Amino acid sequence: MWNWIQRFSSPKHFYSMSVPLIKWFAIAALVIGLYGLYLGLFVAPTDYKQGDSYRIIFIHVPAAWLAMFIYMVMAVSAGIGIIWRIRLADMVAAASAPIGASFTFLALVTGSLWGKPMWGTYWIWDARLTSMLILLFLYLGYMALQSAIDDQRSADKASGLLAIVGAVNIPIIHYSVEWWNTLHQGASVAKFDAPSIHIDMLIPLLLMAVAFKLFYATMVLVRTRNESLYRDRNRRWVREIVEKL
Amino acid sequence: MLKAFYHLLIRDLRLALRNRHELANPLIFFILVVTLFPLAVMPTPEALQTMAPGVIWVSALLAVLLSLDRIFKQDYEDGSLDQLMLSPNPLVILVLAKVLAHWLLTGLPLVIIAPLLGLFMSLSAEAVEVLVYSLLLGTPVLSLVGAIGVSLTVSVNHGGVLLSLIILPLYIPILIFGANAVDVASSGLPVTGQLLFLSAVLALALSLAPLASSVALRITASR
Amino acid sequence: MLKAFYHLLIRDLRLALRNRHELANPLIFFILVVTLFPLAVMPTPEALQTMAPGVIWVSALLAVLLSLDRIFKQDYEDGSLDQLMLSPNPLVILVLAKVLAHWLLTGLPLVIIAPLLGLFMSLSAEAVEVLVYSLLLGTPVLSLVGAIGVSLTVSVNHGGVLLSLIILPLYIPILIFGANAVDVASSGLPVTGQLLFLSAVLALALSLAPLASSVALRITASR
Amino acid sequence: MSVLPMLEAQSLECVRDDRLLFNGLSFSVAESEVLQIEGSNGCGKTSLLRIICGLRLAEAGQVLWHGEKIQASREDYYASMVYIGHLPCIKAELTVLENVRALLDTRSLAVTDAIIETALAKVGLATYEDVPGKALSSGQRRRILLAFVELSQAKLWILDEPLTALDVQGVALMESMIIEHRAAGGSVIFTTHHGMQLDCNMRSIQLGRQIKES
Amino acid sequence: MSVLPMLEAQSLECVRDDRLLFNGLSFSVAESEVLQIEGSNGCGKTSLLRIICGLRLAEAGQVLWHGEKIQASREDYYASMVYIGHLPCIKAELTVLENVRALLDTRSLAVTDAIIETALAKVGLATYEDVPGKALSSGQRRRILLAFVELSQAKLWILDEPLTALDVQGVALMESMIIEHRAAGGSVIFTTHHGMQLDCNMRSIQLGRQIKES
Ligand code: HEM
Ligand SMILES: Nc1ncnc2c1ncn2[C@@H]1O[C@H](COP(=O)(O)OP(=O)(O)OP(=O)(O)O)[C@@H](O)[C@H]1O
Ligand SMILES: Nc1ncnc2c1ncn2[C@@H]1O[C@H](COP(=O)(O)OP(=O)(O)OP(=O)(O)O)[C@@H](O)[C@H]1O
Ligand SMILES: [Mg+2]
Ligand SMILES: [Mg+2]
Repeated sequence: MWNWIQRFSSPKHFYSMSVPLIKWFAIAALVIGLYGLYLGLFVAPTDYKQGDSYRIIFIHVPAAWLAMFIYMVMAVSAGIGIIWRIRLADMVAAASAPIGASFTFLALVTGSLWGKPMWGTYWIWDARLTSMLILLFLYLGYMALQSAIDDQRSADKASGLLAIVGAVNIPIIHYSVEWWNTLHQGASVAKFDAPSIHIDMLIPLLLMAVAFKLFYATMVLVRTRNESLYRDRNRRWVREIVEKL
Repeated sequence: MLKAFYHLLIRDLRLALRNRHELANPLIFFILVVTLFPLAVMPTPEALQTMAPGVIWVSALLAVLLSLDRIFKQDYEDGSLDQLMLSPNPLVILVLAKVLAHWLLTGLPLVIIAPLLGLFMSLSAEAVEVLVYSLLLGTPVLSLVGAIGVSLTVSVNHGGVLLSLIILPLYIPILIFGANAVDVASSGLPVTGQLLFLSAVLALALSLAPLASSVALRITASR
Repeated sequence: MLKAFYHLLIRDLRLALRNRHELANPLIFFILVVTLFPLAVMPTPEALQTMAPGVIWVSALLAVLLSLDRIFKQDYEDGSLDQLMLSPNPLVILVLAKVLAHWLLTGLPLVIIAPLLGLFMSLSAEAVEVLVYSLLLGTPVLSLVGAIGVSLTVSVNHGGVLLSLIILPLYIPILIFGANAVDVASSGLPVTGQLLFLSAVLALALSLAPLASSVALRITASR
Repeated sequence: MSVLPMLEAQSLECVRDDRLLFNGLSFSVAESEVLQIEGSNGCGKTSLLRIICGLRLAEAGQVLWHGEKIQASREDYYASMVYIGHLPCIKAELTVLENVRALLDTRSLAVTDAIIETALAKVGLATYEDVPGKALSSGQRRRILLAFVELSQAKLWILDEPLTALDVQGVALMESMIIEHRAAGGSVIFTTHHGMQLDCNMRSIQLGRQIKES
Repeated sequence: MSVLPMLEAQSLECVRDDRLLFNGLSFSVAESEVLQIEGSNGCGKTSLLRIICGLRLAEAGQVLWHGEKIQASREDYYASMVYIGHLPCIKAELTVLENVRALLDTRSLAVTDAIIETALAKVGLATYEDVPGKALSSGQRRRILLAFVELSQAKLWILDEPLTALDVQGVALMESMIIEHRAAGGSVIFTTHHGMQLDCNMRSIQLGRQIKES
């Protein structure tokens, strides 16, 4: 069993095995994403209160969900990398961080853009917004640490440890920020009032969420492949690939 | 093992006591930053009172953050950290000693001086009391979590600001609960919830942070 | 002489560009500290708006303060400062180059990002404009005066907080005028007075600080 | 157990920055043995010593202490070895005596001031007990380390360039210390570029043979 | 002017931490002269060299460059001398080539990459031009300084323990560099504890005679 995991998780094996996965994930992401967008932009009814501006929800919410999802993936694979010393897991974690940061950023930007028509301001110090901002900093911290340490093995383990510590903290952060908000009288001016979701909106929303996850899967595989090529640049299997080119 | 803990603690305290300026410094930084705000914001007395808990807590947090380097950085640079890692004693114990020394040298003085600053910023007596409690529970967590950050960045050149990037997000819950407790207390409401939360976090940090920190040291100090 | 200035400037910029994390860091620290306040103080939107100029200015000041070490400390520790002092070129020129590099790497990014933070803290458009001007005039002074402080403490172990003790009092006038300008602008009044004052201080600092700093270096770097 | 060598390195490999420094390096050190690691600048002596200490992880291979991996028997191993690297480990604020004491404390050795003073006198720092570390010349700093090694009660000394900055008497002192230690059954692994005259049996390993440098 | 010695030290006195290291120390260095400062650890060699460089002020006495106080003729003096101390002056982030260039820039020397590369090859760092400073071993760091000295075009070399961390070839290189420099009319003041074999006339000053050490 152990040997099997070892072999299966070797970068070399992963490199050759991931090609079909990438292809199928990419195609699925594209198809589902396009269909979801179509439903979201053309089929879903116009909101009686917000007009068409609400349609940004089909980007905003999947991006926000994905951002949190990716952090979990990153922390878990960093943990696997540290505990069982599986290099592939470290690579997955390292490859996930920039994607996660991008989606966090996307959620923040789409949220702000949406906030302007909704609340009349781009930003309020609301619990959800704040914890999203903190999530962005957690990602940035991971990436900064990863790039600041020269020795690749130390960089992986150190930033992996940070990801885990961050994961332990996320519930605490979430709880404290949430709680802070309930005591937060001032912000009630701009209440976070979610539109009651109509089924015609819910379906495209869920489709977009699935498409986003598939897109992440595609990206993380591609990035992990690149990582593994780069990190094993001196090993024979990479040299052989390069020679074939 | 207890001896090793004690010796290292004494060594670190002595090192700091030798540089008297260093001893007073987190404190002075704390006071200076607290005074910067009224200068910059020029608030009305009531506004000042509303700001006070937050400002005091943020300043305390920054004072601790700035002095975190003390925990391991110097030791890394002059090679003493190698010797600590080659000690037959468990590294966790040594890390704990260093963290305790750090807290005694930064956190504790802040706790002691805080009432004075609270009075300056016209906090009520109850609020001042809660301020002291919240700092007493919160600053050790700052030192403990900070130690993880320092261990992770110890081999990084100019790691100072990288450290704050890593650490500040982790500090935010403490900040929110600490400042909030004082705020709530100054409106005369009970704050057991907040203080319990802070105690829980302290217990968690106390049990996990030294371990995480010593693992981090073994990873990063390899050169 | 101009060449020496240029080469040193390039060297310092390159050193920072090599550490990408370092480049972004004063900026991130700035943003983080600015965000700490709303979290700690929990202000109403109006209160936030009143606080904003002060908070942004204090955070900028702290970000600069924290990165001051960059100017000479590293060079002192690895011996490069000796080589600079043994340069046939006037030390003042070299100091100026290092200060300029420091400003380009810390002050300027702060100036550029400040409007965004202003929006986060719901400042008005005019206030944001004045914020940018005040930072543009003020941050170079912070770097220049900071250089004096670093030169004086370069040989001190753990000088970080000693440095803030020396420097912060000198920073206070800048802070008051800078924050006040933004504050005044957000109530729609003219701010030429404040900006003129800042320009005058900048001119003064530009002409005196490099000299003071190079004298200080000759004194303290003797080992 | 007695057939096992004290310290054994098994097919160690070290790669730094894409440069293979050594691989398949195996050797062992028994009691009363002195081993010199030789090689030109940058061939990996320091890296090797740090791997042996467990401060660095080798890319492949392992180091055994009495047959057990050092990572698994840290307490045991570290109680019987002492390492001196390129860095002086001196605290600027502590006096010479306190510096030695701080170093000994990491090894949990209870030693009286008098004993430390004797050792300091031996290494030529007799009048310097109360001088703070920052007021020492580079050679004096290194001499503190000699006193530390002398008092460490360690069986295995791992010394990276112990002669750095030492003057002629300092070098002679180091030599006699090694010889005495060996006579008392101790072992030494060391590197140096400046010929050490040791009147005792000594093995040496040449690093960097396999690496071509232009 | 021609009768004046190039560099002259007049009754220098140095006190550190209440210890008188030397006083009334006078000597001069002419062109094509090699001067070794000898003495045991802590006798004040480094302090003396730093005084000569003008990095430290002597308690009494003065240093003259072509008859003028060095503090008064800094530009002149510093254009014709180069100093290497105990510290490596290496920037971790810069490559080897950039490190040499940064050092040369402080002396406002315009040197092409090709020339620097030749010098690097000479000091044994041929394949290391693009390696960052932090990835160097201690000996490789010191070798960068050798390249710097070689390219500095300075008349007077002031070298504090230039052999630190150098391997055997490194030492030989340093020796030949000094001999060549002297043959070209240059002067050298240096300290070392590790016997340097110089096949040329050489004066030496013994420091620390007057200080009793127990
Ligand atoms: C920068 C500003 C914003 C940020 C950072 C942000 C962040 C988030 C996050 C993290 C979620 C996922 C919450 C969860 O599933 O637990 C979310 C969901 C959502 N956001 Fe935003 N948001 C922002 C602005 C807005 C605005 C202006 C609106 C419109 C009023 C909005 C409407 C929604 C809705 C409807 C959801 C889905 C609700 C749910 O799943 O419960 N967001 N947002
Ligand atoms: N920073 C300092 N402050 C006070 N005293 C010092 C300082 N540095 C050195 N000393 C003292 O000055 C004396 C001479 O030091 P110096 O570094 O000049 O010696 P050195 O001859 O270069 O020795 P070494 O051969 O060990 O390099 C020493 O005895 C030391 O105690
Ligand atoms: N921090 C580092 N990161 C990457 N590579 C390094 C690092 N330190 C050293 N190296 C490389 O590893 C090689 C061996 O370094 P090491 O310090 O082990 O050499 P050494 O044999 O001790 O040399 P010296 O005699 O100069 O002390 C060198 O070629 C160097 O380029
Ligand atoms: Mg070495
Ligand atoms: Mg010396």
